[in-house]
Amino acid sequence: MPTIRVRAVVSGNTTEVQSLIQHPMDSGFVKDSKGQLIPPHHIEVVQFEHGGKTVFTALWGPAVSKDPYVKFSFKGGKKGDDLKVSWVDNKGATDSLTAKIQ
Amino acid sequence: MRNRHLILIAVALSVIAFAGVAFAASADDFKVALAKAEAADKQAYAFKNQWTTTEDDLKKAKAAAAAGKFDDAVKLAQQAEALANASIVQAKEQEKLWTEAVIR
Amino acid sequence: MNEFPGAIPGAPDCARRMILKTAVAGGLAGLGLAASAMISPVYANADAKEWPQSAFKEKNQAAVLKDLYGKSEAVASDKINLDAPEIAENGAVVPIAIASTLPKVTGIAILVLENPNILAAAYKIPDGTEAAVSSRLKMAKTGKVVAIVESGGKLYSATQEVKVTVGGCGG
Amino acid sequence: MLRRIITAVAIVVGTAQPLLADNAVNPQADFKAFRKYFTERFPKVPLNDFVNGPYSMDAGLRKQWIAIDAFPPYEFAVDKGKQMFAKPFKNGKTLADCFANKGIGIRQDYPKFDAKSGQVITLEVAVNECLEANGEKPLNYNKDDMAAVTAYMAFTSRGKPFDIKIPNDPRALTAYKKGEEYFYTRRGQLNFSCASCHVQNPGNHIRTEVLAPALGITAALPIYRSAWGGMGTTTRRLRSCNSQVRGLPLAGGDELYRDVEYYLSYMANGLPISGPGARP
Repeated sequence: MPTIRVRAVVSGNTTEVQSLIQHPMDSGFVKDSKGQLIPPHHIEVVQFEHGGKTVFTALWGPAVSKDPYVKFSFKGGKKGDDLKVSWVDNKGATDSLTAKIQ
Repeated sequence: MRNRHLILIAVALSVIAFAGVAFAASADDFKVALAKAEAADKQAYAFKNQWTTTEDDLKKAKAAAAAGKFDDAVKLAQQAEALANASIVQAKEQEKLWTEAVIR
Repeated sequence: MNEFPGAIPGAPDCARRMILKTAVAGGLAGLGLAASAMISPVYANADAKEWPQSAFKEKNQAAVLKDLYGKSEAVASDKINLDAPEIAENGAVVPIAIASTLPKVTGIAILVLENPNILAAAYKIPDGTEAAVSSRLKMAKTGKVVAIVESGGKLYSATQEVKVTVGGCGG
Repeated sequence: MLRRIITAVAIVVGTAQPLLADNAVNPQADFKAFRKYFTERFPKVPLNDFVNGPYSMDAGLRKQWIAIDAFPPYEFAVDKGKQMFAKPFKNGKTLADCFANKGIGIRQDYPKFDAKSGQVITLEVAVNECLEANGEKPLNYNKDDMAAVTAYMAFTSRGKPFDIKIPNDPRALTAYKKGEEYFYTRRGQLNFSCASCHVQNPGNHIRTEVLAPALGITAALPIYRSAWGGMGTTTRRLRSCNSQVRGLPLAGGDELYRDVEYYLSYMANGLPISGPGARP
């Protein structure tokens, strides 16, 4: 199942992008049921690309909530264009998804 | 001189042994206390009204007994019994009292 | 439910993606070539090298700003709108939105001053992207949230206090 | 005519069972009184908004909820549930085969009274009965897969009004009455009933929480709770209520949990399904 959910909607010249990513975002300050600290496990970088250009980069620490959400807007997107989202976390895991602008 | 020493030691030992009987709980004491607590808890279970605090004390009591701390174990078992009994009283009272809270 | 199906390192799907990622990165090393050889736009993946590790370890605002932007002073500005709840419903999920009318914004950062490491998130705003971002953050306890906006090479800030009754250090 | 039969049955039940002796079972009258209590106490809250729990009571919370609901964290559970629903069992059948209309848009009909077993069947119980009838392992009642399946079923039923039926069967009336009793019975070392919080104090804070009104409280389930960092079922919600007052929670699928959900959902008749929900 994809970890990335994205909704990109164009209105006039502006494309509003909302994205939700499934990730535990463990802060490293929480203990499990056995009293052991759960090591930090969080997304570090999320990149949004349109037309071969990066339109937004998120740099995240462990204080971003579990299943993180982000919203931003950029100019120049058109209905039907590709928008690519990709992330990488501190353990080197990655995922990516290409969505169509609506 | 030597004899007196021996006697003193004997007296000292007997005091310790006596104290053991009089003031410290034994494994058997714990068994009795636990059985009582568990019987009360079983009754609370029948009412589907166990309290988490009863369960916590029972667990702690068993752990204390396992560690050989029978004084603590008995105390905790008695506390668990008291809590279980209180939950039974609550359940019985509520069998009638709940209707007073109903929106009418 | 497998809480986190898509990102288990070494899971077949991820492994495939990671290989793809390496391939794309390799192509980019030969930059212009790779780009011109392809008809569709070249997409790079998120690159962990971009992550400013030191900034995310800092305990005070000046140090974070120095690491992120090379300068430690930020001027309070009423051209930043920091929208955070007065009382967070839960410290694990505090919605925070930042928008600015300052010109030439290139970066936005959010600091949570009472968290163990105060930098929560930093966003790069390229030309053509609006100076507005919403995200959800964890807050360990009641304290100030600071929005930093990089505009025309200078730093500006806005601050709001958020009351947290249930700490979200964990999440 | 129907009402007369119900009353007659209620009288029979009332005399047959000492528990019910001084409380004739009259769900319709209870329903009217319950609705009147909440609408009079919160005249500014639109009736259909009660299903939004604490957000119907507190403007600050509501604003955060709207921000979070723009892209709600339960979406992953809904998708997972959709997949689980379509995935064939070992015998080739699916979860969808166990339900009316393939399980789509039917959440508002649960819990149901089952005349065969004489028991109340909640949506969660129905899911597990389906699995077991098909030789599959039942799901944990608390979260994860059970939350995903029921989240999907609720999602496909959003906006549909609760339509809980209490048939003319003394066993159904008894289950309803037991559910009511469970709801109003004080329990746990703190000596709280469900009603202490959700009837007497909705909108007020207890410790850090804004308490949800009991009216429509089952409509948003299952929920993603920030405090849990994940999804939880109706069972989990009830279990956490129990342990918060220091009462030992019951097992998932326990008769009393079925009955109290039956009672509360009947009280919510006509209110729209809003689940899956997001809560603090």
